[in-house]
Order: sequence, then C-alpha cells, then structure tokens
Amino acid sequence: MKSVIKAKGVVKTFQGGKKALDEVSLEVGKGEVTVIMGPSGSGKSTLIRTFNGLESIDEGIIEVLGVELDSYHDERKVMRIRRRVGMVFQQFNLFPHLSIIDNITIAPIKVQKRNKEEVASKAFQLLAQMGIAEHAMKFPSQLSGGEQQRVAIARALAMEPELILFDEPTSALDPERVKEVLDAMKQLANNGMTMVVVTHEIGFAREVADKVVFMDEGKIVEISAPEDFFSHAQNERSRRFLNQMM
Amino acid sequence: MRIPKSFLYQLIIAFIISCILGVLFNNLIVNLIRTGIGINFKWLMRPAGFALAETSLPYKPSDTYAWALFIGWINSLKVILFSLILATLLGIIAGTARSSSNLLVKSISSLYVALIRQIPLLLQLFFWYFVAFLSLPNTPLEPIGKLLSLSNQSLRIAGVNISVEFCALLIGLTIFTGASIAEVVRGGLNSVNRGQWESFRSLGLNERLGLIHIIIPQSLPAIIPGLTSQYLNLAKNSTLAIAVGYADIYAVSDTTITQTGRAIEGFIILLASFLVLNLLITGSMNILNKLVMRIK
Amino acid sequence: MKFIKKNLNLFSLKRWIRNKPVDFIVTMFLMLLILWVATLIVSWFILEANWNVVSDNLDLYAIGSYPADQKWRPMIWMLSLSTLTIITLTWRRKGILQKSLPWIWILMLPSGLVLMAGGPGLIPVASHKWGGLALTLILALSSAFIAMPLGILLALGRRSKLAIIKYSCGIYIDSMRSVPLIAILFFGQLLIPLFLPVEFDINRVVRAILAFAVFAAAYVAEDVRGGLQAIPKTQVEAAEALGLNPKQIAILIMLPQALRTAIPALTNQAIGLLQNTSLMAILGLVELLGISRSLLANPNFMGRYLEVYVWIAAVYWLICTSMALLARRLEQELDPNILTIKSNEISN
Amino acid sequence: MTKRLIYGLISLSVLLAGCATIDTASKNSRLDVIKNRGVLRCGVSGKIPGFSFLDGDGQYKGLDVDICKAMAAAFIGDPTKVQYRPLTAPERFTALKTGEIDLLSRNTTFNLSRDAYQGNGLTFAPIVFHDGQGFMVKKQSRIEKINQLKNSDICVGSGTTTEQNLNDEFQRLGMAYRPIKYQDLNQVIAGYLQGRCKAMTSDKSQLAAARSSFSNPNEHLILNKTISKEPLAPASIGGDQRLSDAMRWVIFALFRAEELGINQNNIYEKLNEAKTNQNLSSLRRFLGVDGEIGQKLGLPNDFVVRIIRSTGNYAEIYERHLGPNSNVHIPRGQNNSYLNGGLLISPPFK
Repeated sequence: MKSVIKAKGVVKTFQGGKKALDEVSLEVGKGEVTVIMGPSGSGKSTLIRTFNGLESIDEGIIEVLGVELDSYHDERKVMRIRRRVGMVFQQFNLFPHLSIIDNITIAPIKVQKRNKEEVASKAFQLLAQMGIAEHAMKFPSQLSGGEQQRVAIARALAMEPELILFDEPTSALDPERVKEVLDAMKQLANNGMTMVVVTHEIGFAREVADKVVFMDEGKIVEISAPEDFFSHAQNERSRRFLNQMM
Repeated sequence: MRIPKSFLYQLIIAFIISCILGVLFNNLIVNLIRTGIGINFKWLMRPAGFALAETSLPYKPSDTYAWALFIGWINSLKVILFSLILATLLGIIAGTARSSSNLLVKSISSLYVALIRQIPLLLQLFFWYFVAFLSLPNTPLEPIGKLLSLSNQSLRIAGVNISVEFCALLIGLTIFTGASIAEVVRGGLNSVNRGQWESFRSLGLNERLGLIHIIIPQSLPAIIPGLTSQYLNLAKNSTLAIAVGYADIYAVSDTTITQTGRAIEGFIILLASFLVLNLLITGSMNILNKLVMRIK
Repeated sequence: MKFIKKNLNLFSLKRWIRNKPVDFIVTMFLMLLILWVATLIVSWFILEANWNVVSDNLDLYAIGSYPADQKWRPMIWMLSLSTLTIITLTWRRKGILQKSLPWIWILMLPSGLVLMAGGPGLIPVASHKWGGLALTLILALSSAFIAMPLGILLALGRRSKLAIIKYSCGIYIDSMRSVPLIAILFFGQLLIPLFLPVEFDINRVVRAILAFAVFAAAYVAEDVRGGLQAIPKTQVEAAEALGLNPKQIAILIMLPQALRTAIPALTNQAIGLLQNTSLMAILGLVELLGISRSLLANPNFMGRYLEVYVWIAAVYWLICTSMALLARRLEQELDPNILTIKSNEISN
Repeated sequence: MTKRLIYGLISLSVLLAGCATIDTASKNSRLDVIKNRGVLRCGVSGKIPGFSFLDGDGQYKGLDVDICKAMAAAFIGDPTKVQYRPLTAPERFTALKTGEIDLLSRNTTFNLSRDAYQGNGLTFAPIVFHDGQGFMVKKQSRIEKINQLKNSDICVGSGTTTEQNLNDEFQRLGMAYRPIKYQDLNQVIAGYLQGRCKAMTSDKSQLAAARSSFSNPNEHLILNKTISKEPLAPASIGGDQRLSDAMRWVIFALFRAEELGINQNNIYEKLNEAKTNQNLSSLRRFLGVDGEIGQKLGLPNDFVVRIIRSTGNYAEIYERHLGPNSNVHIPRGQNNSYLNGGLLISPPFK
C-alpha cells in the first residue's frame, strides 16, 4: 500500500523546554483512516498540525504526499502540502465575514485559480452532500455548531484534497450535534478518503478507524487495530485512559 | 408631596453648573466693559491687510479677514487630508510589518514605533523643517530629471510647486500619526482569532492573500474606531503648523487676533472651524464603518 | 546546539534566495538602507557635531533660569525622581523598600512643588523663574495629578443615571476632545483672566497646569470609561446581590477593575501629556523645548539645531520610555493572575 | 432633608451672586497695585539680543529690561523687584489688558491704532528707541534695492506691524511677494540664514543685532531703504493716568540725566553738590532735594536718584547693551540726545 504520511523521529520542543513530540514515527497509508487518541497534553494535536506545517519540527523528517519536511521549515514545500491536504479544526474556524458559499470557494478560486462557476457548483454539491445546501447564502454566525463544522468539512473537500486532517472536530459541539458531524465523516471514510482524526469518540474509532494510535507525553505508546485496542489494549497507560473514557 | 431624591440632586447640580457659568459669564462681561474689548464680528468684513504665502484659492491682502480665515481653513484641510492618506498607508505597512516573519522588517517597524511615539511632535516638526528641509541646497536638486526638483524653498513634482513648510508639516504629521496608526493596526490584527490564521494557512492561502481576504476584513471593526481617533488627533495636531510657518487656520487666527485684538471672537471662530473639521472626519468614518459592517 | 544548527540552516543563502526571493530582496535593500543611514549618522557624530551647545548649558536644560544659589533644590528633586525610577524598575525583592515605593511615589509631587517653590526653611522662588526639564516635569506631574481624579469623576458621571450629570459630563468630554490642545493653552494663557474677577491673578505656570489638566481629564475620562465598559455586567449584578450600594459598587468593584484595564491607555495619555508640555514653548514658557529655542538664539550657538534637537529628543525619549516601563511594572503589580500565582507560592 | 437643601441652595446662590459682583469697578491706579505688591510685572520679549535676552546666567538683559528696572527703582525703590514675563507678539496686548502684566517693555511700535481708545486702547510712554523697518539680504544675491525683491519669499515675524508694513510697501510698489511667517524672530533669522527666503525684514535694530551674531556678518547687507518709522516705546493700559504719567517721567528722567551729565558714577557727587549748593535749583528739583516733583507723580521725591543709581542714564543703558563693546553694536544715530543731534529730548522737570 502506498503511504501518504511517513513521519520519522519527529521531535518538537516548545519554548520553555516542554517536549511536545518525542521521537514520534508514524505511517499512514492511502485510503486509511487513522484515529489518534490520548489524554490532553499528550501531543496528539501538535502531531497532526505538523502534518500540514502549522507547527514546525525540531528534528526528524515528515514526508507528506511525497514532499519532505524537516527542521528547516521550507515555506514553499509547506505551501505545496497545504494545497493537497485539508484540515478541520475543533473551533471550526470559518471566516465570519464571508458567506458560507464564499467560505468554501475562496481557496479554490484564489489558490487553485479555478473557474468561479465551476467551484460554486461544486460547493453546492458538497453542501448538499453534507445536508446543508439551504444555508449556502447565510453567514457562519447564523448556523449551529454542527452545521458550521459540516461547512468546514465541505470547505476542506472543495480543495479536492488527497488527505484530510481532523483536529478534535466534535469536541466543541453540543452533544446532540455530534452525530451529524460524525455521520458526515463516516460518509467520507466510506468513500475512501484518507483521514487522520484526533478524537475522543470511541464509537467512531471502532466503527471507522483502520488503526488507532495512542499517544501520551509526546510519545506514541501503542498502534493497533481498533478491535484489539478497545478490547485488550497492550499498554498499561492505554488501559487506564480507556477506563476513564468508558 | 414627595419629590424624588434623584430629581432634587439634578436640580442642585443644574443650579451649581448654571451658577458657575453665570459667574464666569458675569466676570467676562465686567472685564470686557472694563478693558473696552467688547464682542462683535463686524471686523470680519474689514480688509485683512496681510498676505499669505500659501493660498489654494485666490487671495490678496485687501480681501476680508473672513476670507483670509477661510483660506487658512482650506490650508488646514489640505494638509490634514494628505497626511491622513499617507499616514494610513504608512501605518498599515508598519503595523502589518510588525507581524512579519522577516526579523529585520519586524525590528525596523518596532524601532520606528518605539522611537517616534516617545518624542514630542513639535520637536519632530522643528527637526523636519529646520534641519531636514531648510538644509537642502538653495539651487534645486534634480535627482530624476525635470520631474522632481528639490530645494530649500519648494518641492516641485511634475510641475506642481509645494512649499517646504507644507512638506515639513506633511512629513512630520505623517510619520508621527503613522506610528500611532501602526499600533492601531497591530492591535486590530491581534484581535483576530489565531484560528483564522491557521485556517487560511491550512487552505493553502499564502500570507499576502490571507491578510487581504481573511485577516484585514475581520480586523476592520476593531481598527476603524482607533483610526477615527487617530484622524481626529491628526487634525488637532495640524495646528502645530504655526511652528513651521505654514498658514493653517490656527496661524491665520493667531495673526488676526494680534492685528485686531479680537481674542474671544477669534477663539470662537477657531473652535467653530474645528467643529466642522471634526464633523467631517467622524462623519466620513461613520459612513466607512457602515460600509464595512454591511460587507460583513 | 540544535538552535544554532537551525539558524545556520536559515542563513544558508542559496536556500534563502531560492525559497523566498522577495524576502531576500527586501532584506538586502533594508540592510543597505540601514548601512547608509548609519554611515551618515556616525560621520555626523564624528565629523560635524559640536556638543558645546549641550555641555556648556546642562544647567539651563535642567532648571532654566532658576536662581543659581538654589539650584540644588530642583537638582535633588530630579535626582531622586530618577533614582526612584531605577529602583522601582529593578528592585524585585520583597521588603519594606518595595512596600513603601507607592508612598514615596505619591510624595514626589508635593515634595517637588515644595522644593521648587520654597516652603519651610527654603527661600521662595517665583514660578516665572522655573524652567528647563524641572518645569517640564512639574507641568506634567501636577496636571496629571489633577486630571486623574477629575477624569474618573467625569467617567463615572457620564455613566450616571441622572440625566443632567450624564449630559453635562458628556458635553464637557466631547467638546474638550474636539479642540486642539494649543487652543486650550492659548485660552488658558490669554483668556482665562477675562473670566476671573478683576485683579484675581493666577500665575502663568498654574494656568498652564490647569489648562493641561482640564484637557487631559477629558481623555482620561474616555479611557476610564473604556475600562468600565470592559467589566462584565455580572460583576455589578454580583455586587448588587451582595447588597452593596451604588457608591460602594463604583469604588470597590468597578473602579479597581476599570483602572487596571485602562492602564495601557492611561500610560499613553501620561506620555502624551509630558510630550505636550513642549507646546508651552510656543506660548512662552521656557520648559525643556523652550529653553532649547532660547539657546539656539544665543549668538554663540546659532545654527546648532541638530545637536540640540538630538539631545532633547534623547531626553524626552528616555523619560517617556521610562514612563512606559514604569506603567508596565505597575500593571504587573496589579495583574490578578500574578497575584494568584503569588498566593499559590505562599500556600505551597 | 428637603428643607435643608433649599436653605443650602439659597445661601449658595447668594454667595455666588456676591462673587459675581465683587470688585466690578475698582478705580485704583495700577501704580498703587504695583507698590502694594512690591513687585513690578514687566512684559518683555526675552528673545531679542540687546533689548531683552536670556543671558547665559539665566538673567534677562537688555535695553527693554533696563527700562523695567528703572521703573521698578522708581515705583518700588528696588530695581530687582521685577518679574519678567516673556511674551510672544500675539499675546502681549491681551496680557496687558487682562492685567497679567503692569507694563509692556517689548519692542512695541507706538502708533495711532494702538494708542487710540477705539483701537487697542493703550497709553505709550516716550519713545525709547527710534527704529525703522528694513531688509537684510545676502551679499551674494547682489540685491541692493527693494525693487529687486519682486516675487521673492520674504521671512517675517507674524502678527507684527512689520508684517503690515511689508505688505503696505509691496502693495505701494505693486510687487507680488510671498511672506514666510514665523512665530518669533529667531525663527525668522533661522529661515533667512538657511536660505528659505531671499530677504528677511524687521526693525533695523534687530537686523543689526541679528547680523552681529552671525558667523560672517560681512556676507549680509542691510538695505539702505527704511520702509517705516518704528518708534518703540513702553506701554501701559489706557485710562490710568497715574501709572502712565509715572512711566513717562521715568523715561524722561533717563534722558534728562544724560543731558545733565549725571550718571551712575557721579550721582552721589551730583547729589551732594545739589544739596550743598543752593544755586543749582533745577538740579535740586531734578534730584528731589527741593520741590515735590516726585510727589506729584505719586512717587518718592528722590525717584530720579533711585533710577540713576540702579540703571544709569539713557546713554549708559545704551552703551551697555547696544554700544560698541556690546554683542550688538548699533550706532546711536537718531537715538542720541538732541544735544548731540539725536531725537531724544526731555521736557523740563518743573
């Protein structure tokens, strides 16, 4: 299987000396859904953000879609990666001053220089796919959290990415809104999208994930298939975490 | 009958305020009678008898004081308008430069702000006029042919003559106000959620496009009020024109007051003309604000 | 080591030019510009500058035409001001000294006035003999001292429920803010006597201080109001629920929070006020800028503008920057987060 | 509660009304105010070398300043009891009218509209310096006549008669010009020296004073033509006869002492001579040994002695500040006693 992400010996130290990532190595294959779990402060968000260059790294190499990133944070390479990798944030981060349709089309038009009409019709299609086509002309503040997050997914998809990173996409949602977002993500996974998801949603991980990565204190503690991870996790720390979660 | 307490308080305060004003006014009248100053505005229609170096509209010394004051007001408006535009550009550049990834650009803009904001404007104006402009050679320099010529009397760009007084005031005000606007802009940019930066970056937008399409539009609501007050300050500071010999409204009122001895009337006219300037600035900024809100 | 390696990478020229050509060009251009300006400045300093105009007249810059036999008075005052500034900025150890600092600061203004004007055991020196930096500092400090409480009252007044108070404060603040300072000062110097009873004379320095104070109060009021608006409504509700009356709420709950929030804005006002005292040079007081202008008229020093301007710009810059630093120090002292950290330290 | 408030209001209003009417018309002469205060407030320029100028030791010096000293010597008996108020041109008359200063000794031109009741309403003392407005140019400009200044920039102090004279002259000649106006003379000089203007205009005494301070005075030319009469005189507020009389005769005393050859060195000698020699009746009157010239003015009888003791006669004042050994050398010319062909003359002290 062709790998999309190949991270080797990644180290990231924050100002003040705290090691956020400590010799992390990870491989993500094409079409795979990888779920990263771990207690807060374990470095899982930092890891996922290094994949599209939002965080620079101090040591090691990350190869994303054939582009290599190292401790020299090469802006051009980062830009090349970002054009092909989508990202969905915990806080949605929609652009509040732009309408939903503009939120989705701005990057394809400005970055990929695609035709406006074509992008717009694609955007409507994506919104319909997410079940929120009727909101196209509204502004983000007029939408519920779940709807906003689905817009954020549609925005990421509009760039026709080869990989989407999800950074705790449901953590900021009201409980009753979580399902609609997870459903949209499941749909994506079923369509064969390569996804890296940081989440605490065990149900989602069980159902969709190809592998579960467990992190603690900046290290990857365990990588296993979901059925193994949730029934008999090998590591003591993973078990303790799962006990708290369930 | 019960009178509400708050009503009583207000009555007392109204009474005290009017008493104070009354006393001041009474003193004024007494003093006016005593010194024979009196208040009237008839002198406005008398010939001014002084020439002005800088006139945007036709003016000769035999014109009235009123017209001379109006010319001064137009001169004020002119310098305010031009330095407003330039200071805004400078402020935006310096303000955004402070969040630049280039260390040199960043430190230069920080240095600029830290230096300029801690030195009195009047001193800066003296510097620009007496040191920078008046040290230019007497015979015009022409660094790029006939298009631009520079001397210690005037600046000539493409056939338009600009006096060095105007230039010194323009540059002094621009650089001083630009530093304050830079702070406003920086504050505005910082007011935009960090997530927005990450968000546009992860969509593959570069810094320039991101600033233009995502960050600046969102920071405008935070920037515009600050910008308005900087513009008002600029207008008020333009009265320091008097230090460099530029004939603005304050300088003309000053001359008028000396020649006629009409200090109070001159003062009232000065205040009125500033009221109009302020209304112009706040009015147009309100319109701008509404436009921004509508876009949002 | 890692850090150095990373930065060495950064300075790999080839990579730089290839990856960020615009960045490279801008940097090179700026470097050349800096080099050029630096050469100009250095050559002026070495070849042209003649600092006699500064070194021969240090006394004048400091105190103007204050009587020579009494010059130790303003000198001591300014010396203690600067010592106090340095102590406040550097002394971090807790103890009596640090606890007494606020009180010493509060004492600086009255002691300065007494030293300058004369009092018990000191020969009176009339205010028209004051000048130079000492006058600048007195003007700025005294007017700030008056403007602060006045501005706070105006800010509270503007939020009052009583219409008359609200509107008269509003009118005062807005009209003061729409007028150029030089007009107010002009008014203070020339026209105030017209509004006072005959023969009722206030001296020039006091008039200038009053003019600065009434002007600055309007700006202080707006900054404090900004601070008041930043206080969440829940704070007032909580205070009301505790049964505090409006006056207590204002003094105990609102003002402390509002003033802390307003410190940065108020600092800018204070710095602005100090800088604005230079306007008195136009209106005939010989404060720091005024004395420089008088000196430049002296035949011996004619034409030495740049030296004088550079020198007093440096003085102003130093004072304003230390004011900014002092304000930051004050902000740290009052920072609720730091306070909680401190109490944690204690409990640990 | 309500009742008390109302009482409070009433008493307050009475109080304020009282304030408002107090002292609406004190007809006291300013002269008494000065004497009671024990200090003379004198408005000066503070920036004109030779006339009033802040010296290196922080003291005001100059002809205008010595006039203030003579006044203080006469009114109060002590030439040091003077508060100098440096005033800009725009504020000087207002300062006088509002009573901030007692008298103005600041290069002020004596003219009709400043003197007249319907004008500025001042009263002038005798002319202490006969001046006239002229132009200074750089020699290298080869300008020798005003006509050659057509369409030029001319540096001038704003809000002074200088500005009006400049305008009148150029209008008369039908020439256009651009006035570059500055707040004070130093800026005018700076603007001129730095080449902002082809010429600067001011009173010739000030031009001479300025030129003498330049590093190469010979490179500058003061044009011959005098475009105006600028008789400079101290001034006080109009309608106060006692003060203006006293001022007038203080100045005359300075002139008269020169005419009589009485100076700071020989004043006591002369006084002794007058005291011992009954025949010198005019000298005896002048020095206050006989008669009551002082009392008539509301001054001490020996006010002349006090003046000469403190400042010397006019010639001495002139020598000190404008003579050949001073920084500013201006030949006496018109400003000489009539005995030497000048314009200064004192009426009899009778």
